Amino acid sequence: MDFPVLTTLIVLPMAAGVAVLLLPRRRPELALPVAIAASLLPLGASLWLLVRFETGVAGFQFVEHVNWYEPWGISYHLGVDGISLLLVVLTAFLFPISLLASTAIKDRVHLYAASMLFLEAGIIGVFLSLDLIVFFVFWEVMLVPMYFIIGVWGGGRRVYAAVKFFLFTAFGSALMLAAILSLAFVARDQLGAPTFDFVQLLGVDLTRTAQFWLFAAFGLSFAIKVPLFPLHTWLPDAHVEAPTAGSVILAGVLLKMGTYGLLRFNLTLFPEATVDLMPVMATLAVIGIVYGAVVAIVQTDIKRLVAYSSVSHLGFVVLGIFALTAQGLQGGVIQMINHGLTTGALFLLVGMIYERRHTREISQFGGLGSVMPIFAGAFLFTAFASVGLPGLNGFVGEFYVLVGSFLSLPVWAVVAATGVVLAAVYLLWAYQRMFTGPVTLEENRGLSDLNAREIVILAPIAALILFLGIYPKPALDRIEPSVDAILQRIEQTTDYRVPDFGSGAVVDLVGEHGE
Amino acid sequence: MDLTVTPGWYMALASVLFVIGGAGLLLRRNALVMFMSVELMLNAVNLTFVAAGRELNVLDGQISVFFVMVVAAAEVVVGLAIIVAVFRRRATASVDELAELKG
Amino acid sequence: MSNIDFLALGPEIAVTAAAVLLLMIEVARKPSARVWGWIAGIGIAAALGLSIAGWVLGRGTDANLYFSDMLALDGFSAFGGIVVFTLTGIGLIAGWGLVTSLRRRGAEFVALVLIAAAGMHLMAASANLIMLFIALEVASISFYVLAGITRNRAADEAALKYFLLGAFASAVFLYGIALVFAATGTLSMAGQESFLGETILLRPGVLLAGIALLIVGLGFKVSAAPFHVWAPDVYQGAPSGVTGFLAAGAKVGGFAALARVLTVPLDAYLDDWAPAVAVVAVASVVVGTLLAIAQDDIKRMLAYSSVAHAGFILLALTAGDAGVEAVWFYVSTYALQVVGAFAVVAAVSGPDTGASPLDSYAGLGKRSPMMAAGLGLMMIAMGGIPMTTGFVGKLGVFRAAIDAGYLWAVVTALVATVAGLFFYLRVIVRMYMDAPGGDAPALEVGRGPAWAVGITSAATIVLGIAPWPLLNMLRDALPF
Amino acid sequence: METLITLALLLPLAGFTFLAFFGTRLPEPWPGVIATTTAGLSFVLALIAGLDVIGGGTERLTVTWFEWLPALGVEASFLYDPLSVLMTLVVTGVGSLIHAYSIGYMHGDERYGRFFAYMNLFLFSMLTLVTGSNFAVLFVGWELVGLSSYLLISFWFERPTAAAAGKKAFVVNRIGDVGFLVALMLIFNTFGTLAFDAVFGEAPAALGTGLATGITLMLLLGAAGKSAQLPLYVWLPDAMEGPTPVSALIHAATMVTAGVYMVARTGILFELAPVSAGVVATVGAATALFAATIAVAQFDIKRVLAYSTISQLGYMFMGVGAAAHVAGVFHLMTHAFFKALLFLGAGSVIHGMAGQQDMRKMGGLARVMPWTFATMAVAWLAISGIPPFAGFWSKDEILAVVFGRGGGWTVLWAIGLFTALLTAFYMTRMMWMTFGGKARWDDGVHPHESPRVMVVPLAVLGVLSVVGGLINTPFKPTLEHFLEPAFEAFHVHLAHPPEGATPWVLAFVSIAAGLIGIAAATARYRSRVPDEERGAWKLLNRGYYVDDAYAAAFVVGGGAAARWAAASFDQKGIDGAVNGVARLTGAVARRLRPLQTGFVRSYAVAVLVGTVGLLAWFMTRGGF
Repeated sequence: MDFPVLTTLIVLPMAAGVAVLLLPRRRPELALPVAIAASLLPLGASLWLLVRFETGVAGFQFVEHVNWYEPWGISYHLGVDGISLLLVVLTAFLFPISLLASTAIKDRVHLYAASMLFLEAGIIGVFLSLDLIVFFVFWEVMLVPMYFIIGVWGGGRRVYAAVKFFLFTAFGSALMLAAILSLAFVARDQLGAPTFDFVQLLGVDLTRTAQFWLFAAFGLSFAIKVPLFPLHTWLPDAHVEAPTAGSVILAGVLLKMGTYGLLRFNLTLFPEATVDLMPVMATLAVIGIVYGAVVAIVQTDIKRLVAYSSVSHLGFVVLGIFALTAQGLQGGVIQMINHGLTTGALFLLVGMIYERRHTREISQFGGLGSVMPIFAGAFLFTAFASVGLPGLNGFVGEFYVLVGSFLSLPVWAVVAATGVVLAAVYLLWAYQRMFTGPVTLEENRGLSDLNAREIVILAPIAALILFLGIYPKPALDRIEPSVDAILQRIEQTTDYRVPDFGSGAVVDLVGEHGE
Repeated sequence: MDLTVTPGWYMALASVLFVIGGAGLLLRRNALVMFMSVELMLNAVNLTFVAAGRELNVLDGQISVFFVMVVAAAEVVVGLAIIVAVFRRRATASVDELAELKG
Repeated sequence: MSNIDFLALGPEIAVTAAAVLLLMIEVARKPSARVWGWIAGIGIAAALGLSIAGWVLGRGTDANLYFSDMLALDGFSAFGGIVVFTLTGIGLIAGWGLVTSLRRRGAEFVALVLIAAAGMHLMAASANLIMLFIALEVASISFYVLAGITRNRAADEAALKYFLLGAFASAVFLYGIALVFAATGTLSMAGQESFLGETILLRPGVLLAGIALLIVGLGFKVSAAPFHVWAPDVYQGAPSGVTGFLAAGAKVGGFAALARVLTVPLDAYLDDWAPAVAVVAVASVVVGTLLAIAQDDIKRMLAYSSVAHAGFILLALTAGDAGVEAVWFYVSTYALQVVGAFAVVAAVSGPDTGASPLDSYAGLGKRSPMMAAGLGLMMIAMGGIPMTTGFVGKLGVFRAAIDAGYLWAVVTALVATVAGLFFYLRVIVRMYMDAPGGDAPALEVGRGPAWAVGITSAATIVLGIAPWPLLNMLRDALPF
Repeated sequence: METLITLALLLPLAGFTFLAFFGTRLPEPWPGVIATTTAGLSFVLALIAGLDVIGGGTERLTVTWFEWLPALGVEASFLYDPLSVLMTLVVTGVGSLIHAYSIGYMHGDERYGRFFAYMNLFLFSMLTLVTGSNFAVLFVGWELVGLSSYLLISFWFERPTAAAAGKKAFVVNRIGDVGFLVALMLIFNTFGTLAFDAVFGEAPAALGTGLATGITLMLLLGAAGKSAQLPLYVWLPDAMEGPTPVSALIHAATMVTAGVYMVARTGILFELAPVSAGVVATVGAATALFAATIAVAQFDIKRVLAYSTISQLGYMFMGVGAAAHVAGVFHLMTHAFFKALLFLGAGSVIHGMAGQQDMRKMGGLARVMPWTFATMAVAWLAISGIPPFAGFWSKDEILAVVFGRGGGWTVLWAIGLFTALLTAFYMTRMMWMTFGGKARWDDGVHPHESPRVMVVPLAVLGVLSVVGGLINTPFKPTLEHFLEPAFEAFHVHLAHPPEGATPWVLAFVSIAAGLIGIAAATARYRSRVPDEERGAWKLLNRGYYVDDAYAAAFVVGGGAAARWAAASFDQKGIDGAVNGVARLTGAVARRLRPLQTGFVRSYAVAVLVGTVGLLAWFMTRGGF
């Protein structure tokens, strides 16, 4: 057996977390540097994975498979494909950065750093698991460190936000667990032995009704995590109350667990239900795009604004996924990465200003552009990436999603396109209120611009934003085969056909794709 | 009219006694009387055992009664001790006075 | 009698002998508490060792019945012994503070614990309904006394309530035994099994009524709704040092008995009792969860939560034989969680006091990181979060119930689990997220609770991540 | 050649990158010099490469850098055909002049380096726009010019109005972009590609009228946003908050003409959708007239020019709508010369007047600023359509083609003609109010001529405004011959002016209109500034209150709706439901608590109830 790099990816941060907890309690200043250094190890491992990953292959690579408890059909089965690869790298990339951005944490730093590292292990585990129970284990266990991060080091209403986050998500997963268990018994009836192995479950035939209910149960859980309208209200609270690093991770990778789940499990395990429910999911996604943006416009708290913008952006991801076209799916996946980078950066920036002024009220700022030019520039750069300016990463995903979803769901795509305007409205208006005009408040006059540490935090993200905007091909090439495989499976198992563009094909704006 | 007293009658009587015992437990406030009701229930069961053993022609029923009686005796010892302890502290044997733990 | 095998009775002999020895030495020499500890420890260790020996010899084999079919030495009873005596040992360590605070009566206390342990193990080992009744009474009567051992107002009230209701439930249970006896003509479970397996009762009414009453009696022991009413008051009133042992012990003994009675003699009537068990299970989960939400004393909260857990475990029994593995896993790991949690309660509120308001946990994360971490872990485990035994236990239970066709019950239970997380999380909120009022001093924690918390935490995590040793073991721990 | 094109594109980008990082540390005038150099070099390189195309050696060059969006078949690739050559030369040529001018104009600004960085970024963006060989790259340029425009409009962001104007420009443009995006989706849906060659090649055979109409109307929405046509023109007047060279380069000469370029580039699609072409022309005519009437009543010199720009862009739309693509692009080019000149002249005036933009406070500047006056006068004649100045030739060709289409187009022609009259009127009004009459300067203002670095570009543009039109006269249509292959390659059929005597008549009519306008304005404004602040003048001055209506509808109305959504619907509705479930659970739990009374006898009742319940269940299973 090859070197178990995937297990290493999960175990490294976990072991690092334990190590941090064991550091002498009298030396709290050690915890964070040790954690940062430790978090570079999984980053290195993920980069190794990225390099060794064989592009152009649809299946899972670096597979590890050990029986966990055979009579129940649970196996420790890990693997990575084009969809999860980038998410893993993104996760490993964002953690050192968020830890580096956590110097404001002074209380119980050990616990904080350990929580972050445990969280990392959990998230990476979610993306790598190919056994539904193992997936569920990571899915659920990562709630605990996140709960602590929000609840202990968060803002004024942190307890409310943390509990809401926890219960909301747990509610979704509860039904998913019932669905997972039911699925295993269907598998037993057909395959002879119960199994939670994703790859084996692909071979199980499900009736249309069964698919519907299982899709609903899985889908609810994932939709809460995404979050899909109208299940999004935990998100603004969690974001606003979480410390900076918590928000970065929450927006950067945690939300992607939901869209990843939809893509990985709902589309492949329940293809018929996917096709049946495609308009429903797309409708919710589009409502989310517009609604999230509209609500974001009038927020007075900059962090809340960015939080609602996530609702809008994740709507694009879901729309892309349920467009069921190659472009839409690729767009959805790359949009996950992009949103992780841009929104992560936005939260970092918000955190930096919060550390200086201890407020996030937009009205408390004004004219910062002349006081903190570098900060203003960084914010504007990120904002434009988020708005979807071509040349920066946000555009690639949005464009793929729009073009891809137009093939199958034209009306939805057109409505979604209006989100492009609204994004510009809420971000640029916020920028206008915070950074332009004269400096209105005395407190803001003496603010210091970004220091070297903060620039080091932002620079790698900015570089990636630019790189993925200009040359996304390396990323897309890795995504493509896996996404195509999903579509092929849907076509093989249902009578759905990916709508083909055709010369002279009249677009039926009513929305019925050509059969 | 057949007036033979079959074991079935004994069992019916036992069930009536059992219910009476249960009703006593529910209706009386005095801990001692309640406990006596429980004893009545146990003895109703004893009657059932004997009747059933007799009907089925196995000795298990009758033997069981001895066990039950021993257990009941042990229960009396501990139960009375607890009741007395409570009585000495609160000067009442009414269980309705004991309602501090609730909710 | 050729089939007498003292190994079957070995653990009981060991702990009972230890109890008797302890009382005699106490009367004669008035030794220090340390001596009680040694005697109890040796007795429990011996019982545990004998249980393990019984496991090695008896697991997996078919009925090994001894003493005229009164006792079984099978994987089920041996495993029950292992759980019960482990639990007793940890429980005593966790509550040792109570022993010392009772002064000379501490010896009584230790002896009662040992005798209760014998009763609990007998509940798992009984192969005859009258034997089971005796076992149950041995355990219960010890429990009544233990609940009231400190003789303060709350403990008195708890003990009396426990006693009156317990006696009532015992009578009901006994009546159930009598009815089953009347219907089958035997008190031997093996006999009943073969009789009911071969005979179709034309008028099963008496038997069915007997089953109903058996379920009531044992449901009372495991505090399933609506027979749970005693639990909150007893948990709260009983001294914290012993509550964990009472709670865990009642669950282990009760479920061992319930599992054996329902799946061995009454297996043929699965279709009749399983729906009833499912309803009781769901009622327990819902009632326990809802009422736990509204509590502000951690012991009451844990009591209601234990009602909910009883419901979860009952769910597995709807699958009959197939669910026993899940029952064992759940009840044994849950017992450890309970003992661990109450060890923290005893450390925070004192082993001899009753009430333990949630507010007194504010800032525990700073006052005693280890106790807070332990209690936090137990809350997370009880909430069913993965990487703890709580999750594996729920997984097994839900698997079994879904397989048996009770998806509706599982879904209800799952939703209740989420609601239940609310109060488990609330404890963590108090410990970590609420600032303690003023400069709360660091909490002095004795070695006993620390060890108890350490052992139970380790077991909860290790068996939560790698449960297969225990699961594999449990496949041999089925009743004959 | 390909390398040259690549370099021409990348030089401004390199300039931007360098200046963005180091611009603030360089002393004046080095950032300006660097930026001007990159712009100038870019022009030279484009010219060399263009000569190859102009010389007929190759009709088109294509440069492909890399595969950008694989699943859409989009490459980062650039097309250098006559149309792009012309656009590139205009952009880099005028751009270089304005860069040079800015060295003087921006003197002393605290963010001097930043300004030139942004200007170079704009150049790069605009070049991407005009050379992109597929819709996606075109869209990249389209958005990036929007970004540059945003950055430059709100360059003086300490002024709240400037910041607001920048945001407004970007947002309004984005509304148009939605149209553009939908068009792209439709195109990809139909053709499976976004490359010009493939799309335009297949379009005549594959595209139905209905679909073509849909695509082109969506493209028009995009174009209307960028080129400030009705109803999306509102951002352009506000965009005058930016530094004047920006107004000249972006909001007059180049960026705003992107819509015209795009319609010309996609000519074949509009040809397949006659309705859309008509709509384009109608929108153009309506905008031309509408904006001209507003320009008549403005007092801010830059706002006059802004509305004038909108109006002139309307002409261009009329032209490309009438399939007179060459005429449209021709007017685009001449307009770039004279309007850039006008703006730079206005900038020179403002510079001289220490920031004063209100024409009522000017007057009599001809004597103090002779060079500025002279060059602006050339531009004034050019825009007024007086031969032989540049504007005459291009505007006249558009009007001639439109007239030649006959039918309803005649109405458009009439509107265009009347607009020409208005144009002459308001430009003359501006010239008189600024340069003629008595000085009405504020105290302490001492107007002076601008430095040489600003005057020289004025002069160059002045020359171009005179002779620029001669490149395409009815007598020698050089430009038409040059551009034709570009349109032929994409199967576009160009519309031509009518033959025979008609053009002559039309030309005289439009010259007459121009002269009438000049005469009327001269009569009214030669000696005084009449009171124009009430009644219809007020209505015109406020632009028919369109801005206020938009503000009421979108900012106030939309804001209220959004606030309702955020506060009531989201917080009270959805989140209220979520919290309601939690609260309900808690309430139920508290209601249940009293059931645990503490009385042992009631506990026994509970046990009894359970027992009876279980017994009842088992009775149903077996009965006695």
